[in-house]
Amino acid sequence: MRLSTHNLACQRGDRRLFSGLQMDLYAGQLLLVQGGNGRGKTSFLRLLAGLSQPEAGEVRWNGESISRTREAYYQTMVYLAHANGVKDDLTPVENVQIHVGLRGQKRTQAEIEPVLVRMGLAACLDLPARVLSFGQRRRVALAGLLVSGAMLWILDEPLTGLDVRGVAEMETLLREHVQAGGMVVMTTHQPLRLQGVDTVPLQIGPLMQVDDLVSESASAEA
Amino acid sequence: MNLYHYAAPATFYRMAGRWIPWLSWGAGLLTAMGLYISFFVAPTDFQQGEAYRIIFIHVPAAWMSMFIYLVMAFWCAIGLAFNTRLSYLMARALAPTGALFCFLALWTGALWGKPMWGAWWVGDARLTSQLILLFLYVGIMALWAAIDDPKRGDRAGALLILVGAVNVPIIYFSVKWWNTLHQGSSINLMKAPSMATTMLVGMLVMAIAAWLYTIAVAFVRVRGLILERERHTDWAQEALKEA
Amino acid sequence: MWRFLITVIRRDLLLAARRKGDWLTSQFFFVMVVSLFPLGIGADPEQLRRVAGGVLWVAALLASLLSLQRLYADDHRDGSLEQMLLSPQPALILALGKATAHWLIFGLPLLVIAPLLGLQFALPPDVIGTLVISLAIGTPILSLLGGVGAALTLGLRGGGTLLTLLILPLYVPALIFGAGAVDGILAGMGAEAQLSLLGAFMGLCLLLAPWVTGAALRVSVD
Amino acid sequence: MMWQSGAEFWSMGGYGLYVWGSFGVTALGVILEVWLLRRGQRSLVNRLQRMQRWEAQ
Repeated sequence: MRLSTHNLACQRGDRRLFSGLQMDLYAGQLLLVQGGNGRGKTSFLRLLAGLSQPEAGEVRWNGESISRTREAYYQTMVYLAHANGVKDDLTPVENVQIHVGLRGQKRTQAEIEPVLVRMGLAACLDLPARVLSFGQRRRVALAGLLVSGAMLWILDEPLTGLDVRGVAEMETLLREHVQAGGMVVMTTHQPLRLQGVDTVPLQIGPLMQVDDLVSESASAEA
Repeated sequence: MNLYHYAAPATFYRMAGRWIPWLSWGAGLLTAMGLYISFFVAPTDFQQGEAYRIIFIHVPAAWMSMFIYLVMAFWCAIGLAFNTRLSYLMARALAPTGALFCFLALWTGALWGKPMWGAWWVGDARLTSQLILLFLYVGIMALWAAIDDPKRGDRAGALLILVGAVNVPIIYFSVKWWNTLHQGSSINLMKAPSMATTMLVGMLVMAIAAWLYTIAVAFVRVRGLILERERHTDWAQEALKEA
Repeated sequence: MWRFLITVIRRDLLLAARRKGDWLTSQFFFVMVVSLFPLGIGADPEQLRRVAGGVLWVAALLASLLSLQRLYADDHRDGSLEQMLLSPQPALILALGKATAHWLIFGLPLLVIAPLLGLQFALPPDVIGTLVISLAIGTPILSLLGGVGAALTLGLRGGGTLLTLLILPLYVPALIFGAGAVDGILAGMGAEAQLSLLGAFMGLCLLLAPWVTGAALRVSVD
Repeated sequence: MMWQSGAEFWSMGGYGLYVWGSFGVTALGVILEVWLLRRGQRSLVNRLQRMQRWEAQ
């Protein structure tokens, strides 16, 4: 299992955010994407998710461009961004059910409820998501991610809206997932305790030159 | 000859710049010739009198409005298929001129209809389709205007143009059908005067003039668009200093 | 693929059931526009009968545009559109599912309302029958072509007005064949020709529109 | 020569309004487009040059 980028370049409007970006990520690793506001972290994650098309270069899954291995890639990947994709009018259970249904999977209520309970949503399983707070909705989205059993998580600022306990739970989730052989690509502005997790940092800056240190450490760990 | 060579924005920018004066002079010359034929060579029509001379604008304008749409559709298909950015710019550069010719075809059609049929507007299939074509042109330009991101604008416009291109023949057919249903006898602008050779020559000359004009104008627009999109490249910076 | 398609349709129907006000608006709009016409042109049954087909069809076009504005807009806003595009299935299946759901919510009720409104226009039973058949064949065209417009204008300023501007000209064949069928039967000429042309146009839309809508959605979220 | 006088030419056998209305508006449309294009092009180049200078600072 390998997620890599080959000479990736990204342009938003007039600005070239980065170019020539090389990156490799293997099973059991977490890629921590760093960089200031407006440097293209979100754009990079959207490229990885295949939501936008790169200006040049390509994203590869197991060595093949994701546009060619679309179906296999999307079966292993989940993407979670600022907008949770949680429908206000549906209950958490229905939301999760639809989320996995769109991935072509079927899960019963009995399979979904324990995960929601684990995410601390036991009290609002049958309430419309409208009454939930932002952080609780984020937990619903995270539950969908867990239920789908995807192997590659692409998370854009997953900690926003979560309280201290939520952050701690998130850290546990990430650790469990990576140590079980999963892959994570994420951005965050908050400090994160990830002891024992094979973390690969990636710096994204304006007119990004490939950060030699990063790619070296990435290949060394590989 | 390398086709990719001409597809490079910098090469095309310079090439278009060299061609524009020639195209403009050609268009002017042919227009003068066409006007001479329309007013001094073509004889008076025994049925329609002098009013038929409108044909020398009306028909080329109608031709152009449809041809330009097809050319735009062609460039958009190329753009979507091969992801060549220059082809989207061609479509963008052609649209306003296409809309202008579409409007002129409608205007002259109305001015011709009044003396011939006694009404400014009859539900003629050709004119009605022309009107809908004008709506399509306006819609496409409105879509471009509403989208700020150039890349999204290019591709969204291309999709709309292609949908329109598939739809235009169906629209024409359906309007014609509707026309025969409601009008009884179909009135046809083109059939009215018997086509004399001089008339055909006049119309052709005017049509070629219109083509040269369209290409010249489109080249000017494409150059502007290229400069705007490529303004961070070295050659564009140089070109801006010269301009 | 089927699970994905059915999930998309069921999801939209569920959302519509939770928010009845949203889609009832366009049905009421349809009823109102049609009912206003006799007030505008007088109660002469002969005259009303002559314009009935055109009036009902134009009202259906306008009502569809009203409901299409939100076809993708809500999902775009809360991020669920991205989630649906990240499914292993191609975007054209998504577009097909959304158009089907839209037709079930918008077009199907129209078929029930139209005969009642036909009575208002003093239409004989056989003409009402043709009207309903023409709407049954024609309203899927509105959902399919309208989806293209909704996808292209996603998230734009003045998207609703723009949608109208883009899509109304493309509706022309549906209007002509649909209203023509009603006129044909009124004039005693039969409606088979118009209905089969309408059906052919519907088939073409079914073939091409989901594909274009899918491409437009990808462009719009890029 | 089929026109006997200038007046006859301008009257176009009674259809002067329609014929000159067509040709006139066409000429107007073309002139307007060219004028708008030239103006637009000039302001575009000016704008880009201003941005170039601003970015060079």
